[in-house]
Amino acid sequence: MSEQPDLPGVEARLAAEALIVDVDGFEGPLDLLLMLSRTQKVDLRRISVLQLAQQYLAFVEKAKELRLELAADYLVMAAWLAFLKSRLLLPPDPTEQGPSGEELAAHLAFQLERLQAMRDAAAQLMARDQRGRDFFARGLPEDVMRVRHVRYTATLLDLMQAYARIRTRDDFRPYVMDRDAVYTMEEALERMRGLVGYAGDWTDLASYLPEGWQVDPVRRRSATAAHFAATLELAKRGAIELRQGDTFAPIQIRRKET
Amino acid sequence: MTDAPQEQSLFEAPPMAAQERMVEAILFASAEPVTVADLNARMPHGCDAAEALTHLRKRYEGRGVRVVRVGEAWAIRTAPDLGFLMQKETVETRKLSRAAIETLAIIAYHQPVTRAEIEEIRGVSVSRGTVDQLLEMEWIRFGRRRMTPGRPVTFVVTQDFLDHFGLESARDLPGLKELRAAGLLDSRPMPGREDRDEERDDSEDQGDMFEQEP
Amino acid sequence: MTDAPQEQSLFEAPPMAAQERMVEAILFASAEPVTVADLNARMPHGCDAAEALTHLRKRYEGRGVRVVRVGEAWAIRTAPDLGFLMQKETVETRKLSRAAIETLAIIAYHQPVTRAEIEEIRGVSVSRGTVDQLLEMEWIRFGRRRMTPGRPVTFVVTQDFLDHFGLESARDLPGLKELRAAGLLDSRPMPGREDRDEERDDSEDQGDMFEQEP
Repeated sequence: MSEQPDLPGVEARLAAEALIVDVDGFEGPLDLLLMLSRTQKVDLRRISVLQLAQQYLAFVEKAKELRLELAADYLVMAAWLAFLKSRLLLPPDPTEQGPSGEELAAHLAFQLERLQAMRDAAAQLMARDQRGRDFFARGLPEDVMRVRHVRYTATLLDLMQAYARIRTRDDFRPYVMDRDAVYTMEEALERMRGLVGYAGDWTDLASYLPEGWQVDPVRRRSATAAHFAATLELAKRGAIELRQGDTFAPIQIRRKET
Repeated sequence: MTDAPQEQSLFEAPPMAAQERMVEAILFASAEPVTVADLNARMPHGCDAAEALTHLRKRYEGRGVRVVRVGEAWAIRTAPDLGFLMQKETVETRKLSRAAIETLAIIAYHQPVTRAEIEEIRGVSVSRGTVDQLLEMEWIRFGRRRMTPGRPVTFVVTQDFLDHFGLESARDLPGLKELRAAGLLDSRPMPGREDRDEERDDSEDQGDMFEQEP
Repeated sequence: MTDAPQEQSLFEAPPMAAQERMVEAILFASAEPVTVADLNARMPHGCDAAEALTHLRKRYEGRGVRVVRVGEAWAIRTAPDLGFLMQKETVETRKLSRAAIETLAIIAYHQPVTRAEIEEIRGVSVSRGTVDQLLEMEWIRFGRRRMTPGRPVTFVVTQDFLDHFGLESARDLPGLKELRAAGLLDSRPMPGREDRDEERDDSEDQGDMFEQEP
């Protein structure tokens, strides 16, 4: 921090800068602390947390000096370590509540040891013989009689995605069939069967529409379609004849003479 | 093999038992039958794959699988008399349709749930084929009837369902918040309506089939 | 059941040697591990697949392929010392990031483990891509929800994970006993913040913390 650095200072500073340039390489403050703890060259169980806190705080200082942006969690850790440092240095205040500095330091040491242990475990895991690299499954699984029956399957991810899809539909509206305005072909057929007997001459199909289905466009459309379908059915059976003078001209029907 | 002794002095070939192991492993792991030339090319220098094959072939005589010749190449195959055991391998797996997976998801998340409720959540009517399929797969079953007018039946998921999806209970399904955290809620473009009408066809008569208890 | 002896004479189980052949054929034919229950279901009535497996396993000791246990299931795999012969079969596995490898190890050693616990151990938030990738590879799955406030989901490793790393069960993870003895697998809360995990899991905006990549 002095303006005129002496020689070993330059070296230390270069080292610190190298560390800082590397800050993106760290996976969070705990990772950085673990790295710093290695400079103490002792077993993690005998680490000096006080010294480690000082190293970390110095690192953050340096980063500020170099005007490097540190992520918020690094600063949170710095604040916590500053607090821990003061707890460790000052004689315990009997009126103070909460855990002692030693307890907090012990926990931090535990976290570092645990992280290191998990890293070692991960390395051991990845160093194992692996399927597809060191040992192999059957390359030619046999299927003697294929396509016997279909088994449908889905993965948990499919299920979750399906649910997510449903729950995020913004145009969601329950589908309700408006049965009031629907005249079915069966009904029309039933009706026509009784009526055609009376009509000896050509009659407009529209005149067959029942009471209450002739005005409202929705109901009229449904009834017309149903009655038209019904006349086709009756014509097919040979019960009636139908004709249409021109495109869009009225459709006329009459009973077929047998 | 007149030059064998010469070569052997330079690159000593592994013992025949080791060569047999190698042929065994290669034939097992290969996706296709392997020729003797191929075997020799893959094994250390000086090996005699043809001889190792003869030993291996003898070793598998009368076993559940055999070393058989397929054209110019060799493979391990099930003994013909045990073909009947392979029936389980004959099932063809197909992805569940979108309608079915959605229906299933709703039942899993909202169980016990009636058909009307499923339709309300999905926004389309549920075809009887879809429900039948899920019932037949034994992923869903009928639950207790709902004590509301009409006493509609409800659907719940089965133990088979939990087993298939590796869940210990339906409660272990991730919630909406977790779906969002897993990136399942935001990355998807809003689905269009193109597939909404797919199952309206038989909505006329499907009501009846659910009234009767199985 | 008075007719039991009669039944036995009708469906006499095949001799053990025949059962061993059957297990051999089924395991050879399948690339995936097969459970004992599955084996029994596929073999004739009265068979004891577990016993046949013991015999078969012994028979393949020292051979080019081995009978291995994978969780509750069994499979045949090539001997690891012969991997060098298999360049042709080697599959390029997706390179896992350091974060993914560490997350996987933490899930394996601490399972069932919540996301908050993983973060507590690693000291950084777990990116959603990491967990997604592991889920997609089917190396991890959801376990039972934790019975703490917020009922967070937990993660556990799968049978495929065991198969991939040649583990008979999660208890055989390297160094597991030592880690447990050293107390490094204990969940030890920060002094003075006993309920920190639960609070975290409970918080409304939990989703957000996973949105931002570290």
